[in-house]
Amino acid sequence: MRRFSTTTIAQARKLRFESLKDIKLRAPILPTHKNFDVSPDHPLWQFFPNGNESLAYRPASELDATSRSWTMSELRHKSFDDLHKLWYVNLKERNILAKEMWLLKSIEQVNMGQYDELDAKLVLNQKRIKQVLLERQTSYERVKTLDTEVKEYLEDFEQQYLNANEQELLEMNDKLVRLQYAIFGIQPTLSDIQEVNEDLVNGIGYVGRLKSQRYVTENPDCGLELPLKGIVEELPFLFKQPSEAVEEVLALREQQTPMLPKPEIFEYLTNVLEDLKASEIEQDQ
Amino acid sequence: MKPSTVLGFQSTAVNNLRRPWQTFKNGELWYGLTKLGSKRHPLTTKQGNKNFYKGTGSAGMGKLDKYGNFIVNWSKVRTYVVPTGLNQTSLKPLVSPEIPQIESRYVGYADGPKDVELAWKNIKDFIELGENYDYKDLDKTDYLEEFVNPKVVVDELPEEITK
Amino acid sequence: MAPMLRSAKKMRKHLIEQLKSRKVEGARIAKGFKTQEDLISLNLAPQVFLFKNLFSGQVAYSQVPALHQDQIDEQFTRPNWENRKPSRRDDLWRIMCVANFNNYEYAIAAYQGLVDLRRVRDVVQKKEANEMRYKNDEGNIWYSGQYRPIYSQEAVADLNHIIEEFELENTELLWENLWRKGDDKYWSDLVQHDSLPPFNPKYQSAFLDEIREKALAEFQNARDSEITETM
Amino acid sequence: MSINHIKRRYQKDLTKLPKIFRNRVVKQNNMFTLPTFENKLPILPKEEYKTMTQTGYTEGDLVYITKGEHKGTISTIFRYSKEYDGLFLSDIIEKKIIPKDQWFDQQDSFLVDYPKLIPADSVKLAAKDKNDKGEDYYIVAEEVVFKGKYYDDRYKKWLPRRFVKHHEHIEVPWPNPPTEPKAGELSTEGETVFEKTWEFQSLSVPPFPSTIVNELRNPYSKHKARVLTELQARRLNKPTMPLSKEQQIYLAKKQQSETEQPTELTEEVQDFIGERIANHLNSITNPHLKAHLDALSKNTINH
Repeated sequence: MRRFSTTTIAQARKLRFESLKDIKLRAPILPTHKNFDVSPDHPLWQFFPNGNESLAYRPASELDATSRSWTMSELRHKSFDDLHKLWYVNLKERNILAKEMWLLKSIEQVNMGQYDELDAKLVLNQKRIKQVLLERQTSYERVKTLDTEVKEYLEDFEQQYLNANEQELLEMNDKLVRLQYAIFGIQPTLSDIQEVNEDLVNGIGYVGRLKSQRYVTENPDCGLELPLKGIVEELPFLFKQPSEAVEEVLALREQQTPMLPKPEIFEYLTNVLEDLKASEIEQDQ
Repeated sequence: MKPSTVLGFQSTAVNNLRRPWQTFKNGELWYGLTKLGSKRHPLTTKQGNKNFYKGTGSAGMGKLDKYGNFIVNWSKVRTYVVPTGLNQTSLKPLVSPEIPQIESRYVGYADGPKDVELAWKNIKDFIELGENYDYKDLDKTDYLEEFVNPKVVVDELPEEITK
Repeated sequence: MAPMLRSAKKMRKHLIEQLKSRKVEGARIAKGFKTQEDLISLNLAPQVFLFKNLFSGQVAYSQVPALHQDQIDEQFTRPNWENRKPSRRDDLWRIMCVANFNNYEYAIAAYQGLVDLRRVRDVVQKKEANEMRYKNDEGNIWYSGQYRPIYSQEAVADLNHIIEEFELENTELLWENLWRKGDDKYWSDLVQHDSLPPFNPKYQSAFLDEIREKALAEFQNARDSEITETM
Repeated sequence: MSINHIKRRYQKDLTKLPKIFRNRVVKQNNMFTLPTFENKLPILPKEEYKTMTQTGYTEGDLVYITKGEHKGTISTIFRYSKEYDGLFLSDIIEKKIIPKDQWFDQQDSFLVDYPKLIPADSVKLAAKDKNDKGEDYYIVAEEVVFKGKYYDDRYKKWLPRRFVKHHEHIEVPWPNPPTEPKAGELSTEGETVFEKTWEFQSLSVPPFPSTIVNELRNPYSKHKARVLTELQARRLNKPTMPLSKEQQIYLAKKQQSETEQPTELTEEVQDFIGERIANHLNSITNPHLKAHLDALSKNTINH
């Protein structure tokens, strides 16, 4: 703590320069960065190749001149998450290069060919990443238009499924799970289903019809009259064993639940899926 | 008929050449060093007249209220979605030259990787065979990746592909 | 509406004039040299404020937390192309350092000393001062745009010079950024260093006023405790 | 937009100037410099850069010089300069002057040996072989053709096979690459490169979040096919004006009269026409004309 004294002033002390001519001026005091610390985790260190241990810039001879860009074939194997990461990795490296180039420009270094070349490789990477994603989008949009082919395939599959014997049925069930995802976008586990859309409704209809028909032909005495009536009766077949589902449907028919009108299907499905998810979480606990 | 020789008595060959061009006082051409080449570059912030506002594309993320405080409109603030696990990834911006480059060939698919038939075949393969349906051991095929349309008869393929 | 009284009209005119002069010449409180009595009567603490010009890097000294045109006229007497007379615009003067002194005598001595040293650098020992300055390739003071960092470095050296020359003990320096302080080897035990709390430059004058109030309260506390000690 | 892009925009681009003018600018630029490293070859625009498979040769190949000072010599390619479409050959060297302030370490003369840039059009690919007796001989290819592809482990990629045109039994193999491929600090490791993390599985689930599509395709592109909204269509088409009662009656009448056009001749009209023709024929007195008309009347028109 500082100590003040208002009264005691050393009387002998001079508090004014006597002669300006005799003053010996002091040299300017340069600022220094030693007076403060910078955290090694400071985000701005990401603009340097080796974090807080790097120099201001890499000389051209230390740049990586041998590596090549990613090829399209390699990028086509990568998932969106990987491409997204790769994009950011490229971006960060380009930022480092850009920083170095500005610095070199400010110290009037003209020859920046090697930096340019490395940057061009990274730009090529980014262009290719965009191109790969665009290819995927295009083929996705195109394959969505194949209505007749999909319809034919589904009918074929239905025949195969109904005519399969006991041993084949296991394999067919696996295929059906994949088909749900491939054509209707229904994830194999309940908790992964995020969105209720038309594909989901169609998929539930298809699966319900398929499984119920198979069950009824195997057990003609079960007392279930086909076809199923609406989404309420089809939904149990998606995640339950056919026998359980049939019991549920029969119970529903005893209660004489009316068929759901079309505009209410989406709302009904979202509610039911939420309930199912909640009950699953409860069971886990 | 216009007496063009009379009217044009002042114009020298140089003046005629320079006619549509303004010059600086020292005779340098206004539009640049040459009359040739490109000069239609985008304007910078320092060019244009008093109505020209270029900005940096970064404005408009909020407004000043009557007290001079800036109210940020968060729906206009740019967000950058950084992928999770960016620091843990082993992906690097470039590829080692020691790693062989894959040669991809699309036989019978006119549009290559964008082809509908290929996409539909992939979906069917996925249903029938499960995940990893088109696994190829690239070491054994000398890093050749072939996508052959089953509709194409193998005998009709050009020689270099069968080789 | 009732007609305006003549005296009210006069008052109004006077006020407008004052506002105009505030705009043109700066804070009236900073006008003229302040003696100890002035400082006490104006509720000012024993302080010296060092303002740095963001445009040119020059530094202006003040006894009060504000600047007046007269101070600029006094402190920049020999303008040339390298050391122009700076503008008085408020937004260009950013606080660089606040020096809290032990008592009013010290504060006044420090201010006078700083102004004297400025005069020495600009007029009396111009050549010697210029020799110590960092030059560019053309032999002129190093600059980028209009900015010459040497002036703020000289001001720091002068502040150091004053404190050690007059032995102003119990001085506290509040820096806007500690890196300006320079190496510790230059500073003796007479001084304690600290940094100013972060502030919004838009409200610099209000912030400096708070600093003044705080210093004044501290000073008065110390004086009270001293009085009780002596009694 | 990186500094590179911005920089290039304001750089003087020689390749955009016409050729005659380009030479003049080059000359102007070289006016005050020492004749050290100036090139007489024009700089190519970036689109005209050639790759290894377009030129037909690469670094390490033998070439035969067909024109100029060094005509007839065979030498190996040291470096191919795509900017000038020229070659630096290992044996073709010229002396260049270097000013003293640009001397490198251990240089003691103003003159330095430097590979000469030889334009690509004065060079043909050559190859060395041994005949039956074991003597060396050279082949020079006027042109090169590519046939088939193979995996080259030295280059770590697929390369086309190279043959001499019109003598397609002669294959000229690619030379060894000048340097061994070596990983740098930005190189990804092997397994991560080949790791497969995506395959096409579903036609219902989009391959990536739909918000990204607009970043890949320009939603405001002028080349994009667009659909007009109903409002826009109504604005662009002119409306049908309502008709007054008189106009409606007039139009209805007009339409009716147009529809009531007689299609077949009535009997009265037929009789009238027949009578007129008969009268006319009876009034003919010239026997030749009568005989001619009789002959004509015997010919029936066959449809």
